[in-house]
Amino acid sequence: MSTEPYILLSAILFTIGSVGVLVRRNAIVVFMCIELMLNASNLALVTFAKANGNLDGQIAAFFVMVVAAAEVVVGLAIIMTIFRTRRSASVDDASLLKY
Amino acid sequence: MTVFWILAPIMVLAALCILFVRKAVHAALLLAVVMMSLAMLYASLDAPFLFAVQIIVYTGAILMLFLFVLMLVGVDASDSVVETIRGQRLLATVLGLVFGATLVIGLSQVTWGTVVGLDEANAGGNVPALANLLFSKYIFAFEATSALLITAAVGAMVLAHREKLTPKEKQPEAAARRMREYAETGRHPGPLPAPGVFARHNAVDTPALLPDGSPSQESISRVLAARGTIRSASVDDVDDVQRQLSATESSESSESSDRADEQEDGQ
Amino acid sequence: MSDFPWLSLLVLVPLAGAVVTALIPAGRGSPLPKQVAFGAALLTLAVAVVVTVQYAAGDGMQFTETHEWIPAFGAHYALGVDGIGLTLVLLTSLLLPVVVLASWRDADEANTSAFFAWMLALSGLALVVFTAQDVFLFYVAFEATLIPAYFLIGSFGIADRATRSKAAMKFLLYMLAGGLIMLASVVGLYAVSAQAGEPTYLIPDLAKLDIDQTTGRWLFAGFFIAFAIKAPLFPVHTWLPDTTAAATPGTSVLLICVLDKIGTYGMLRFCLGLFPEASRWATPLVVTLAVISIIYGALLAIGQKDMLRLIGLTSLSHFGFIVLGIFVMSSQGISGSTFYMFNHGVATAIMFLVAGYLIHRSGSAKISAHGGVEKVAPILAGLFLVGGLGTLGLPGLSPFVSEFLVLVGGFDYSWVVGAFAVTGIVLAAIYVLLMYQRLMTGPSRPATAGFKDLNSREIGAITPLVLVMLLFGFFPQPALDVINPAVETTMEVVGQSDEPPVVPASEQEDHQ
Amino acid sequence: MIEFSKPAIEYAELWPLLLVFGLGCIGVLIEAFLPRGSRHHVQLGVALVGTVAAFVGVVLIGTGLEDHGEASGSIVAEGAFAVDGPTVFIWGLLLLIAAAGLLLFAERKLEGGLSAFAGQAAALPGTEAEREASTRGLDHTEVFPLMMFAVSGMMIFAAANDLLTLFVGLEVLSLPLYLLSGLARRRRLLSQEAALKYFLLGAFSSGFVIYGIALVYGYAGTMGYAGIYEAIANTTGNRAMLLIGLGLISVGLLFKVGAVPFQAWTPDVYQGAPTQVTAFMAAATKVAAFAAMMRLFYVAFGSERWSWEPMLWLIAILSMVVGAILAVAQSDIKRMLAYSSITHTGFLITGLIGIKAVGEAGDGQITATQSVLFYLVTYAFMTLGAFAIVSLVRDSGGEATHLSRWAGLGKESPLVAAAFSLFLLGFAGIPLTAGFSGKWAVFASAMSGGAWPVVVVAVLTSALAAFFYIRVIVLMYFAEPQGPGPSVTLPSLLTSTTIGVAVLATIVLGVMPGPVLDLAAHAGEFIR
Repeated sequence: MSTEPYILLSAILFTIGSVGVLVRRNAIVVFMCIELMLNASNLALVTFAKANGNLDGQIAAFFVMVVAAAEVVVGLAIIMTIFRTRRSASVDDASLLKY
Repeated sequence: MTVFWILAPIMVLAALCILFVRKAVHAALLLAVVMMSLAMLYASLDAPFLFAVQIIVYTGAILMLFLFVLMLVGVDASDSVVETIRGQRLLATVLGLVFGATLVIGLSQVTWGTVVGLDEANAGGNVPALANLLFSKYIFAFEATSALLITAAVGAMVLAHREKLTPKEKQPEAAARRMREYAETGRHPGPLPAPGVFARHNAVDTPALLPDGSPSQESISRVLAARGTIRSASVDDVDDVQRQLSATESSESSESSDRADEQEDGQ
Repeated sequence: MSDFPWLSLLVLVPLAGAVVTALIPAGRGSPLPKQVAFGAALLTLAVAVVVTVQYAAGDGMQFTETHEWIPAFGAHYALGVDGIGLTLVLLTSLLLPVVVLASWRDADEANTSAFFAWMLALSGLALVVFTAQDVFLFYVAFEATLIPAYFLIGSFGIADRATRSKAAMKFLLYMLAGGLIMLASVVGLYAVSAQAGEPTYLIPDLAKLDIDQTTGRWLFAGFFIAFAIKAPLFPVHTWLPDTTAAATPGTSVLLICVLDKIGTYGMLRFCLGLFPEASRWATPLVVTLAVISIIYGALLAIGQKDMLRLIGLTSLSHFGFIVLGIFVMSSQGISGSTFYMFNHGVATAIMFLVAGYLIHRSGSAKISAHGGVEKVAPILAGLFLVGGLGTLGLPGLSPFVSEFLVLVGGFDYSWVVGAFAVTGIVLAAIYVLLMYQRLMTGPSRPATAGFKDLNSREIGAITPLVLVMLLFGFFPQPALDVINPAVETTMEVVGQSDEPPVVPASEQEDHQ
Repeated sequence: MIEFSKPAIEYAELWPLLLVFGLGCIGVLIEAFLPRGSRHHVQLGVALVGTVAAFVGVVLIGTGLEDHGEASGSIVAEGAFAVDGPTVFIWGLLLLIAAAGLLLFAERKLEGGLSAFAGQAAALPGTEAEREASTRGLDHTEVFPLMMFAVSGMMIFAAANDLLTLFVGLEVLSLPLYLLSGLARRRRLLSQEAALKYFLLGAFSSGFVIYGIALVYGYAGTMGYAGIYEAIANTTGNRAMLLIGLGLISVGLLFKVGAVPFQAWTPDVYQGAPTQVTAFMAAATKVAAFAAMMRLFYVAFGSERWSWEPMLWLIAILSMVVGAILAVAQSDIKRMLAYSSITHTGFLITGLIGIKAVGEAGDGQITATQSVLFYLVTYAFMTLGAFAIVSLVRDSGGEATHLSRWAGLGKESPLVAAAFSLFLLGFAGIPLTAGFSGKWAVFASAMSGGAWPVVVVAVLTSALAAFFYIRVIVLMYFAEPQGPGPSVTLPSLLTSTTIGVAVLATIVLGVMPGPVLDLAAHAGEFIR
């Protein structure tokens, strides 16, 4: 196995995720794109774990999953609250705060 | 590597589609594709434990939570096409492409050392080896994640759980209240009228017509009204229907369908 | 000379007086805060006199006190005076009771105790500045003077509220900008001294440092810009007329006659004392700016319609003289400048305060609104004339002596500079006499008809100043005896680093 | 089969951290088992006593650190934490801020017997249910355990000695803050939006952090800082991966401290969050994040200094300039303070790029670590005090944060106006306030490190920044109040104590900064 294709794949996924955060307007989809970024990082971590020959990378990926789970709960709770208040989950609708 | 070359294009394609699909549900399903593929990649990278966790935690729990919230929010909550900051999307895309190009070019210039492989580290089995690390070297980080989980639980409770401050209204109280309201404000005490029963469209998105021919706004769901997917119905429709009926008697059915189309356009 | 910390006492008296005054509840026009403030001011003057009496001319830095303050910054609480510092200390402590007495009724409509407390605080901090022997202490006090000055301009004054707060803002921003630029240099000094060993801010230690040429010039620039704004010098003077027009005359006296001396004092003490090489390097530019200030200030003054603006702008011209005297770097020039600082303070204070009396009576600062004051208030007109004559440098009054010395230094430096500077005197005669003529002579205007002449308090406030001016006009020697030795020391610092001094250095510069 | 060896946990060094963590857990249990009426007092009491105990513990640990010459302390918990001088200093500071924050959180006099947090966050704004919750005097006492979790996260973040612990610490500190931002009692829409923005951008930035961590791990083969340092020092060859990783981690950390160009969330969140939360968050997050940043840059990437230093030069300059320019245009006091905090981030980074180690500096010269630690102290107290005062100025609609409502405050309440002026003067860096000493320290450190262009920019921005601070003072003292003037609600002892302490600290640190500076110098360097 060679490392490079895996890392490039993770880089591409990470980029797509970050572009998605910037272009999508729906808060839930934005959040999904963030999850995509985390997943891309996990791929890199697991690949590097194999390349470096130690399991620290896999542990880190495991931690990212735990963190993501907690983040999702908090994040979706916040999004739900906003939605219930404003009946919309679009990021731009939340625009009482301006520059 | 075969697994990789099969999965990689699928993943990139699915990820790209997340950027373009209109509906959030579709995005979630595409994300599921990426995550499942990732799980398989983990398996091929000597990480069987993560393979399982990825499927159980990510695809099983996190994604389900996403779908759950999407259902609560409304399945067709879609993006608005209107940009609030002009050129923001274009700028973001350009920035993202530049960033991605830097990342990819930078990483592809790296000279990769030999892959050590995990045969030695995984000698006693992947799961015991991970457990060994987790409960020795990373024990503190592991403990600290408990704070995260507690926070998440407390947070969800705070934001979503509503305590009952008043005793639940039972049927007798409800009836009494309705009558009282009727006496005070004249609000109709009975159930709301059903939608669309009098019109041609026996459907929930069409208001019922009152005896005088005007549509009853109370007969339709508020949610549908908010989404703007209500068909209108008016007194004229009744006349139309009558005319239509008499016309059907005289002429053939083809004409009548034409007229129905026209009528639809007119609305 | 005893070990008693006289200078600390000198500084402490007005500051403590400020705190006490501020704590007195301010009834409208209640006399208690004024009396306390006046008492503190007199006490300050008394301490200053004691210091002067004990001062031994020619013994260098005296009454020194040094205590560690912030070891990590190399900052010390270090005080001390030499002839130059003592002159300014005397000026400050002389003007403080005069201003308190002259401004007796100025704050009756506002928070009286705050007004006098800020005045005392301002003077106390100015005294710290003039006696500081540590750059950090100097800087802290230098910046801290802004707060009382800001509130004095913004909260009290003869202009309306909006104009005042705008003037206060302008003043503060100019000063802060200058101060912050200086901060960069102060921090730079720290870096230089830290590289040479122990970081320190004591002036004697810093003077010994061997600062390399480029660094020295940058640091010099930082200090000089700040002092030029404070002084004020030609391109950065615009805050001056706005401020004097908006503030009460008493405030203006403290600002122009005391606080602005920090600028010229700083040039003398820090620019020349710490960066002699860079000072010589910058001399042509500074002298040019000084000459422009002299002429430009005088010309602007002639055209003014508001008497407070006019008096403010005369100071621009005078500060030009002072800076010129400092940067020609001859002993006459520097002695003259030091003495000039004192005399300008006294003469301008008379003008400001008497103009204040006039405005208090007529209710307008416009020159055109007045006329024929001579007839109704001869004492007022007379005092104003004395102050004006002092300002224009009439022989027999002390400003003449210092102006003469500066001009001698100017001519020594270059006859062109001297010639331009002399025109400043001619212009001074024009603006003073023209203003006197328009204000005091001629037929009475409605605004000036029938108001009373000065009362005894008002006269009492001005008299000491007139006496001092006359005294040093005829007997300048005691003052010069105090100043000259200190000037010699400064001259040594400037001249010592390379011989022969001026010409080769500037030529070398030209080649670079 | 690998033998499992029991991990060595040095409880003697870690117990304050564990105590704070335990306080959070106890708080949750109190929520579960105590009747509503007594929760508020019990929560406050437990948290406050625990925080003070933890502070005492930190002091004790600080006095007993192992001495290793320039640095002192030891690496504990299997390499997860470094308990050294700076760590102890930051822990102490964080616990002080936490105590002040607790006092602010517990304030109930301003809203007439209710706290500043929503009565029922789940009840929709403007509904009967919300009013019902208000009239019954409900409030969310969960904020106390949430805050304790945030504090423990900050302590982890500041002491983390490997990348994984750093990441977990970052999340532990962030999640509670996201929640706290959304719990305001008044202006709940703004508050919820602030929470959403903070959350989305925070999660976005932590995505960058973890990807950066992955790349650095790929380069160095280890997560530990010491290992990374050695890997960088020992390997030559293409460093693209390391540099990209370093850049991405920096993005996340710079986001947390609100440096330009990652500052977009700051004004919104500072404005929308309950003012008490803003006070705590603005002070504590910055402290923790700068501690983490310094450790990461100095310890892990210390041998790569030439590559991150120019980046930080640029970001310092941008933060100062952009923060100051945008602050001038603000009309809301909380937004203005938010932009000013961006400027202060720039000043802090200026200190961070200063002279590196005690060894390089002359005897008794100020080092970068010392200057940043000291600045953090001054900044934390001034920020706490300023926001605490913002929470006092109110009208019928809650806090009156629009600048025009502050006109004439000097007459209405001279004491509050004077205290606020003091903090503003401190922010502006006028001598004899803490802000001046702090500014001086970071400038001196940067100047000694040769970063004079940054210092010059910093000085010029200070002048610009002074403008908008002074403008508020002008408004309070020299402007006529418009309409019915602002009113200052008399706070209870809790908020007054916080403000009093902040005022005292601002003056003492301005006049006599020596002891704290010495303490910061005594903290020494980061242990490797």
